[in-house]
Amino acid sequence: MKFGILVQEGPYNHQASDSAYNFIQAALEKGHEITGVFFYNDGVINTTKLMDIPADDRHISKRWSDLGAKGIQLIVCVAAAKRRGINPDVLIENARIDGLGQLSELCIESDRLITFGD
Amino acid sequence: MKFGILVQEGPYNHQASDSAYNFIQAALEKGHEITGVFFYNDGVINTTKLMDIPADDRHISKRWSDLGAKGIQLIVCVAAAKRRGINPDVLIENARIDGLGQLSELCIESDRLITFGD
Amino acid sequence: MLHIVNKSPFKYRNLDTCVRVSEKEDPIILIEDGVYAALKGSSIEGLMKKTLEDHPVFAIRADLKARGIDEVLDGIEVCDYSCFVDMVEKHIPYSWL
Amino acid sequence: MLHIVNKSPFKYRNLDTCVRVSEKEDPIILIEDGVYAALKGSSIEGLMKKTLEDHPVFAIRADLKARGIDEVLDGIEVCDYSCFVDMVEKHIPYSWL
Amino acid sequence: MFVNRKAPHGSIYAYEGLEVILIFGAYDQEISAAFLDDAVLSLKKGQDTSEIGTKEFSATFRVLEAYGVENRYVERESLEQRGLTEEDLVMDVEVVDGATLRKYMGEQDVLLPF
Amino acid sequence: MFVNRKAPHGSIYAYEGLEVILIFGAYDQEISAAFLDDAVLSLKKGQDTSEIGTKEFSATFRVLEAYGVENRYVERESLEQRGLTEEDLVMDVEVVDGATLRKYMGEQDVLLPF
Repeated sequence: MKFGILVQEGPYNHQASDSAYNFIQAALEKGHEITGVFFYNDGVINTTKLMDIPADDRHISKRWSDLGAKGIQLIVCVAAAKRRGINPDVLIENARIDGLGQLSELCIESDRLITFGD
Repeated sequence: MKFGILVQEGPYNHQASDSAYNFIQAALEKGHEITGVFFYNDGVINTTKLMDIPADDRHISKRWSDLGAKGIQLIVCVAAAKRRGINPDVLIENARIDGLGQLSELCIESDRLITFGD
Repeated sequence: MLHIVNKSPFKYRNLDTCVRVSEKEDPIILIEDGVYAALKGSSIEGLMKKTLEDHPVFAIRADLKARGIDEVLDGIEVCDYSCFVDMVEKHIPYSWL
Repeated sequence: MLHIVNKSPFKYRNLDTCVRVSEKEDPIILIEDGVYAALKGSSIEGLMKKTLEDHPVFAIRADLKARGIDEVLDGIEVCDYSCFVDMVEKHIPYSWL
Repeated sequence: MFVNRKAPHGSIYAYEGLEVILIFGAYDQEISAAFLDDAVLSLKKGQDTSEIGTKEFSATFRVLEAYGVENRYVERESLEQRGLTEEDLVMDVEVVDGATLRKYMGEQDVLLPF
Repeated sequence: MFVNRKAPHGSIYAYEGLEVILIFGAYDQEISAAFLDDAVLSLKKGQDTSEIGTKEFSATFRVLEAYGVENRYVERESLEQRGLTEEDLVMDVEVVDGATLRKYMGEQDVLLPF
């Protein structure tokens, strides 16, 4: 089945980002397709490459980028990103900044859209 | 009287940042001293200079920077900043990244410490 | 001690603990979404009336105005940011986040 | 329809509305801080027991473990991420954020 | 369907949620919006954020119909709990009880929470 | 005094709050920490976050005494509401009722919420 994912909260501050990641891993293991991850609200902060994380903790933005490298599209809402200082210069690899229309596309392409937030 | 301010939430996403700013303005108008503003948790995101805000909305990080230019110290917690991709390269003018010990100093120097968060 | 409440009482159970951990006459100030506690005829009116028996309760004018509340529950005092500053000057504040 | 609840019932009034706006037999899955609703002997045990009469209720094992909850309220089914995925496959999900 | 539950101004979800509704409306999909819990407060008449400095957007709800959001529901108990009636709202809505709202939610392919 | 009210893991406040307590302790101030509402859940024994991937930190509370945090209070009703007793907690605390906690809070110069 095709799952689309909406992430509404920033990394570390809320568990939403971790739950979304764990859900995606479990879905992939079961052979499902992830149509894309859309980052909205503070969720856009997941995609900064400037995070500097101690070795004993998970590196959330790197984890997303690795998922993007596997071909899962990572879409960062441009309007939400601008408000929070996320721009192409600080964006992780394998993600793209795009419009809210892409969330609409994601809803259409997916059998299920599941939201992780606060 | 000497007021210290702790901001725990990011800009736009929560009103905390706006309330802190409005409180500071009112305190200054009444002749009080602001010993400093400490940004912790998602509050560190207030201090990115990469925000790109439409002309019809307040520019939150610019507003903080202007307050710093008036001599009010703006302190950004280094540990919290690293988790959220805030570093010296993207930091607004008139703010500094420093350790949590500075929050301890702020508590000692201030007659009142007031927290704005979620 | 000054109790600062910034949460909607319809979504959060904050106010309950605030009232439990407070002394008679401690002032409570409603800010941000906390001012929704000042709505008339709401389901938490009973809790607020009980709170008002023991505590002076204030609500920030700018936050009430932002939320379209022009009539507040009897006994709640409308207060601007300047009076908020005065209250923090008089009392040690605690924010019930 | 699958109801996803990620909030502590001690802090938020979320669960009340979730139960009001749901159909008998709609499954409810507790994730993140939502799993605190599975605590035994808590003040919301009554609400949960009533909920369990009308709904199958699940709680994510990883979230329970993270929070040190090794015994859950009778009737709540412990479920891993794989079963969470299965449930979203079967039902349209709504997150009660 | 957009299922809104959060209050305006204290956090940005209500506002950024409205931005999504408008974009989806522009994309010409058949969409509906439900307001329950604190989201009914977003629809309250007479909001003026000038003194707190945040963006005011309650007036924008009035354009939802023009944007193709034909189904606009408000849950009755959420209104009553806040001491509000239909007359207090900035736009025309259908006031429904929880069971009816659940029925409408059950007819949707996607439920987006804001 | 640190007045903690938030649950661990679902959000970072409990963890980043603990980091502040440890630093303040290192700065050799006389500090105390109170736990009420969902913050009592931070002190619950047996937490293991390995499967959700977030940092586990409940064990760190045990060092608070060594860090000079001599006064550690837990509000009784918060414990009871969650079906917990003192035996369920990872560190020694003084269990107090709301009125007593209020008295202690009233003796402080600074009240930091996490």
